[in-house]
Amino acid sequence: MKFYEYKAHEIFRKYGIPVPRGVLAATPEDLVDPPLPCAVKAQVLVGGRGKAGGIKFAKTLEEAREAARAILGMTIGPYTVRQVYAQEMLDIAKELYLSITIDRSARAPLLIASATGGMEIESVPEKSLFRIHLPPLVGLQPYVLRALAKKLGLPKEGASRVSDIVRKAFALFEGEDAELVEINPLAVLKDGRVMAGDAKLIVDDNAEYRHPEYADLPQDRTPLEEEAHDKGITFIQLDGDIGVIANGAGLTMATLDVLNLKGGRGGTFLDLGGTDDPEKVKQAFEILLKAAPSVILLNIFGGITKADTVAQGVREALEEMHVNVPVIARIKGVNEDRAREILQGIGHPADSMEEAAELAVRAKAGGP
Amino acid sequence: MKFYEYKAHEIFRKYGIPVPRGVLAATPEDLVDPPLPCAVKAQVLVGGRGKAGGIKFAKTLEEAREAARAILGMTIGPYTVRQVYAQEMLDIAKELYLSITIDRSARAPLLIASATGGMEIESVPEKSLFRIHLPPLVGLQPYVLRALAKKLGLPKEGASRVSDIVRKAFALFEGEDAELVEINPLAVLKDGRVMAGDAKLIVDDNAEYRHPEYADLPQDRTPLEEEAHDKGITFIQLDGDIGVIANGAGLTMATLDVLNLKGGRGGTFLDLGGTDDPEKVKQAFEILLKAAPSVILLNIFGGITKADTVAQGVREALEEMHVNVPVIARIKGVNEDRAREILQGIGHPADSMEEAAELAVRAKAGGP
Amino acid sequence: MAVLLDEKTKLIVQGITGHQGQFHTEKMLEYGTKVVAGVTPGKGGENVQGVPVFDSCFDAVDATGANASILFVPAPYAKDAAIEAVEAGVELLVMITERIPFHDCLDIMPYARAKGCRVIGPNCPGLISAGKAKAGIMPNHIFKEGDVGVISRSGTLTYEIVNAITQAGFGQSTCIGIGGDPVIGTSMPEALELLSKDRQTKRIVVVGEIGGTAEEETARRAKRIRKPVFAYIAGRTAPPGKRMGHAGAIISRGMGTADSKIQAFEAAGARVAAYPVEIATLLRSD
Amino acid sequence: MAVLLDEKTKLIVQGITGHQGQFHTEKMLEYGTKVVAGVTPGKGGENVQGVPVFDSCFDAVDATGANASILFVPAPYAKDAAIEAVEAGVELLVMITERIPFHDCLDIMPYARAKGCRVIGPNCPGLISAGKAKAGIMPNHIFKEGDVGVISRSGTLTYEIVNAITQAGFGQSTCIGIGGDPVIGTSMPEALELLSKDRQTKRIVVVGEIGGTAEEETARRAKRIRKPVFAYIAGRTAPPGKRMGHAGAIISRGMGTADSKIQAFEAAGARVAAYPVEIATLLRSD
Repeated sequence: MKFYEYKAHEIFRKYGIPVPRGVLAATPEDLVDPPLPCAVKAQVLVGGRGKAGGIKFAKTLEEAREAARAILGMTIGPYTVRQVYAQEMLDIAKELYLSITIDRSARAPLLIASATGGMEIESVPEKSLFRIHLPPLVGLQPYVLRALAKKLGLPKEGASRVSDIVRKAFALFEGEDAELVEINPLAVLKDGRVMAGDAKLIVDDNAEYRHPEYADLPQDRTPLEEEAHDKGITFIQLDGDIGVIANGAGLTMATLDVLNLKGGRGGTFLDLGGTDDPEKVKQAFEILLKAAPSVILLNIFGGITKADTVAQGVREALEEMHVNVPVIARIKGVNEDRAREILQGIGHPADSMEEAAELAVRAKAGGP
Repeated sequence: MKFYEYKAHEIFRKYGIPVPRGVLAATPEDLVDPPLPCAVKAQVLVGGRGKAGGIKFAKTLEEAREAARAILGMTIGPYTVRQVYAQEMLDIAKELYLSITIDRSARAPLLIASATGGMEIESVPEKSLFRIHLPPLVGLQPYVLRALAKKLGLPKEGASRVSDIVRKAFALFEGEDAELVEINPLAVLKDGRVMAGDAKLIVDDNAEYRHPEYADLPQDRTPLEEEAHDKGITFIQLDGDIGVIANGAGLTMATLDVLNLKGGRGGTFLDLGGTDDPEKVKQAFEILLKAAPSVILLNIFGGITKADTVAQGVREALEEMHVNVPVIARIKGVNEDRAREILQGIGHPADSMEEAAELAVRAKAGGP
Repeated sequence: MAVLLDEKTKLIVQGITGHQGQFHTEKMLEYGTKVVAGVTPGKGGENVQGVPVFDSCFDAVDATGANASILFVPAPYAKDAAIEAVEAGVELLVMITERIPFHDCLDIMPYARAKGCRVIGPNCPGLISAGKAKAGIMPNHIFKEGDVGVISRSGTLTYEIVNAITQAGFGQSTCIGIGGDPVIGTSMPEALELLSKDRQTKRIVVVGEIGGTAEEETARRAKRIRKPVFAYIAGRTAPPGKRMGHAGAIISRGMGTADSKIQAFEAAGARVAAYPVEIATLLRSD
Repeated sequence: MAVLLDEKTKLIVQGITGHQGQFHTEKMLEYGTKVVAGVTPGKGGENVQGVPVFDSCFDAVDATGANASILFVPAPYAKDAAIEAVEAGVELLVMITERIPFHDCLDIMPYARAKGCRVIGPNCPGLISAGKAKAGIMPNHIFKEGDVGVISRSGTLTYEIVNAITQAGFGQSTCIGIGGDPVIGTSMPEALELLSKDRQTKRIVVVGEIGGTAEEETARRAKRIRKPVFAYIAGRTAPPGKRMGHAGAIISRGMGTADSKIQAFEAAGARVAAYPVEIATLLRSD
C-alpha cells in the first residue's frame, strides 16, 4: 500500500517524527490559511512530479491558490491530480537522506543514510552511502546510531536529533508493517531542528488485515485493476493486446516472456493463483474480458488448481458475457482431459507454452 | 530484589493484574477503613508466616486492629514484623497456581501452572503441572494460552481471564527484569472474576540500575549484610565462627567446603570478587571484622586480583581497627611473594587451601 | 541421499482439518510421506485420512516423535503456528501459507534458526525428495527419482520445468520450492549449498525470477561448486514492479532485472534457458 | 587441535581502553593471542599496547578481518556491544562482563545463535587453548599445553584446579570458563560436547557449583562419551541460596544441590574430587 505524501506525513506525526506544517486542498478555495510561504505540491503516487510542474511556490494566499489552480486537474504520469498539499517552506541548512527498507538477502531491515540528500541521492557514490542492518528481534541498539552519526559527520546536537528520528522511523517501520520508510530530504534547518522534508511510505499489502484503517486509501491502480483488487484477484494491465491468464506468478511471467519471444505482446498479467473455485475463475475471466483483449492465452499447470475447475469458470464467463474472442488454452496437470472436454468448441487447445504462444500470435493475425 | 507482598501487589496493579484491595499498616491505629472482612497479614520476606501465626482474619475494624496488634512485633524466622497488610477476603471457588521464572537449561522463561494451587502446590504430582517455555525474542504467542487453558480445564470465560493475566504477568516479568513472578493462589472467584490471591515477585539484582525506584526497598539482609551491600561487597553471615574471605564465589564456596571437611565452620561468606583496589579490600575486611570471627581464613588466588593489593588492604584494616585475630593467609598467583612480605608478622602463611583450613581450625582451638 | 527430507521424516500437518490441509495430506500420503500427525487447535482426537489430529504441536510430537511440520494455516495465524512448531522441537518446517506479512517472517526466521529448525518458505510449494517423500503441494505424478536437484522461487512454473525434466528422461533428487516472499527461511544460495553437498544430486536447476538479488548471489556461489548448474529466469518482459523509492534503486544497484540475473549465471558458467522447457534440452545436451 | 580458539583466531577487544581492557590485552598478547583490534566508541585512531583502536566492531572487522571478540564493557552497555559484534560477523564472542541483567542475555544468546556466533559467558573468565591463545582473564602462567579439557562455571576456583593439574605434570587442551549466570551462551553440556569431539582432549575436568541443573545434565551426557570425566562440585556447605518461591522447588525437583550433582557424576562413571586439588590426584591415578 502506497500513501499520498500528506497521508504519510500524518502517520509520521503519529510516531513523533517532525514534519513541516501543511494543509490539503481539493480546490483552490479550500486553501484558507496555508502556512506561508509554502510549496504547493500535487498529491500523486508517482515520482517525478517536480519535473512535471506539480510543485509550485507561493508567498501569499493568492499565489497559493493560483498554484493550486494550475496544478489541480493536471496529468502526471497516468494520473490526474485531484488534491494538492500546501506545505510550509523550510529554511534548510543541509539535506540528508534516510530510509529503512528490507534487505531480502540478510532477512533484516536495512537503514540507508547519506550526508547528501535531496534530488541528487541516486547519483551519490556508493562509498558515501551508509548502510547498516537493524537487527530484527533484538531491536535498535545504540551502536547503529553511533555509526550513523559518525558517518553523517553531524555535530552532537544534530546527531541526537537524527538518532531520535531514526528510532521513531524504525518504530513506524515495525508498527505499521512498512516495506519502505523514506525521508528525502531529511532536512537540517538553519535553526538546528531536523525535519522529514518529504516522506515516502509503503506498507506491506499482506499486512492489510492488521491495518484496516488503510484499506480504503486510493492506490495507483487503473479502474479495472482496482476492481480486480477488490475481488482479491492479482491483475495488472499491460501495453499489449493479448490477454494472458495463468496460475502462479512465475508461470504467468514465463507465459508473457514466451509470448514475447514468439512476437506477441501481453495486455494483461492475470494470475489465478491457487484457486479452484469456479466462481472465482469466472470473476477473473470477466475482469480479463473487460480489458478487451484481441486473443486470450490461457496457461494452466494444475497442481492445487484443478484444470477442469478452471475450464468450467472460463466457459461460464464466455457464455454469460457473450464475448467471442479466440481462446488459446494450454492446460496441463490434474484433470486436464476433462478440462479439454469442457472447453471443446470454445478454446483452441495447445500442448506446450510455446505452441500456445504461437497460436495466440497467429490467432491475432487472423488465424489460426 | 525481593518484595513485600503489598509492594508486589502494587506492581501487579500497575500491569493491570487484578489483586485484592488492601491497606498497609505499621500500627493498629493505621487501620482506619480496611476492606472487611479481611485477612491481616504480616509483611515479611520469608515464607511460612501462616504457620507462624502471621495471618489472622477479621470481620470488624476492631478485630482487624486486634489482629494487627497481635502480629506487629512478632518474630518470624529472623525478622520482626514491622508492617501488616489488611487484605480483602476473597470468595474463592477454585485455587490455581501460576508462575513465570527462568529455565537456565532452556535459556528461556518458563511458565508453570496447575489446576490445584494454594498451600498444596508443592505436593501436586509432576504430571498435574503444566510447564511451557515462553519463547524469548518473539514474545508470547497464542498457542501458549491455548495449551494452558486446555491443561487447566477452564471454561471459555475463565480461560480468557487467565490468559489475560498470563499476558500481563509476562509483560511484568519482562518489563521489571523479574526472576520470579508467582501467583499462588490464582483465585477464581465465585462471581467468575480471576485474581492474584497472593503475589510473589523477585527482581534480578543485576538490573537494579534500570529500576532505581526499587533501590531502597528493604531486603532480607542482616544489618551487616546491608552495610556490605551498600558498599557493593558480596557478604553473607553464616552460623560458624571462622571468618572466611576469598576471591570469586566458586573459590569462596570451595574454601568453606574444605574448612568444613577439616572440622571448622565458616562464619562468613565474603567474596572479594575481582577487585584490586586496596581501599575496597580494606572495606571488605572491616565488614569481616565486625562479624567478630575467632579466626580469619584468607584464601586468594590472584588472577585479576593482585595478591599484594589484597594483602595491603588486609594489613591496613587490621592495624586501623586494632583487632588481633589470627589470620591464616593462603595467597597464590600474581605478586604472591610481595603479598607474603606485606603480611609478615600478621598472618600465618599457608601453601594450600587444605593446609590453610587445618591451620584455621587449629588456631581457633588455641594453636597453631 | 537427497536433502532435508526423506522416507524416514515424520511429518506433522498444521491446519490438517482445513480444505488444503486435508487435500494435500491425502496427496502426501499417496506419495509415501510419513504423515504421522495433524494439528488443529480444538480438533484433537479427530482424524484426517487416518492421521490422528492433535490440539497442539507439543501433543503431536509427544505422541508421534514427529521431526518435521508442514504449515497450511491462514496467514494471520501462521506466526503462532510456526513458533509453536519450532518450540515443539521440529527440525524442518515447511511453510506453504501465502500472504504472511513479512514482518512476521523477520521474527520467525532468526528464531527458528536459533533453535536449530530449518524453515522452507513461506509462500512456496514445499519440498519433495523424489521417490521418497513430499512435504508440499506439488503434483506427485510429474516427479521421478533421479539426480537433478531443483531450486525454485515459484510454484507452477517449477512444475512446468520439473515435468519437462522428467519427460526428457531425467529425474529429481530433491526439489526445493524456497518461496517468493521478501523474507524466507532458506535462501536460494543456501539451497544451492545444500544440494551441492548431496551425493545423489549430480546437476542443479535453478528457477529464478526478477526482483531481489538472490539469483545473482546464487550465481556467484555456483561458480565455486563442481556440479553443472542450469538456470531459467522468469520476468524478462514483466512490467516494472512496484518501485521502492530511491532505496530500491540504491539497494539493487542495477541488480534484480532478468538481464542482470541471466548475465550473472552465464558469467558463473551456468547454462541459461530462454524458455522454461529448454532446461530439459540443456540437460540433455550436457 | 583444541576447541573454539587457536593461534589463528583474530581477536577484537571491546572496551580495550578501559582499565581491565588494557590490562588483559597486554596479558593476552603476552600469551601469544592475535589481538588484532580494540573497540571503544569515540576512541578510534588510538592504540593500546600497539593494538589499533576502532570506533566500532564493523570498522575493526573491515580493517583486520577479526573473527572473534572479547567483551569488557560495563554491564549496561554489554547488550549493545554484544549485538554489534554479532552483526559485525564475529564467530566467537567471549563475554567477561559480570552483572549483566539476565533479561538482556535472553535476547543476546538466541540472536547470536541465529547469526552463527558462539558466545561464551557472560560473567566468566573466558577461554584459553593452552599454548595457543587466550581470550580471557586467567593467569597465563598456570597453563601448560596438554590433553586435559576443562569446563568451569567459576573463575578463581578454576585457576586453583588448573594450577593443580599443571603442578601434577598434566596440561590443558582448552579451558572453557562458561560463566555462572542464569543465562549463558554455551552451556556446560554443550562445552562437554565440544571437548568430547576434540582430538587433542583425552580427558575432561568439570568444575561445577550448586544451583541449576547443568551439572546433572552434563553428567547424563558424560555417560555417553568415551573420554574419562572428572568433576569437582563447590558448595557442599554453602548457605541455602535465594529460594525462588514454589517455582524454584518445582523446577529443580530435588536437583541443584551438591549431593545431587555429585551423585549424578558418580552415576555416570565420572570420578568426583572432594577437594579442588584432588582433581590432580584423580588424574594421576587414572
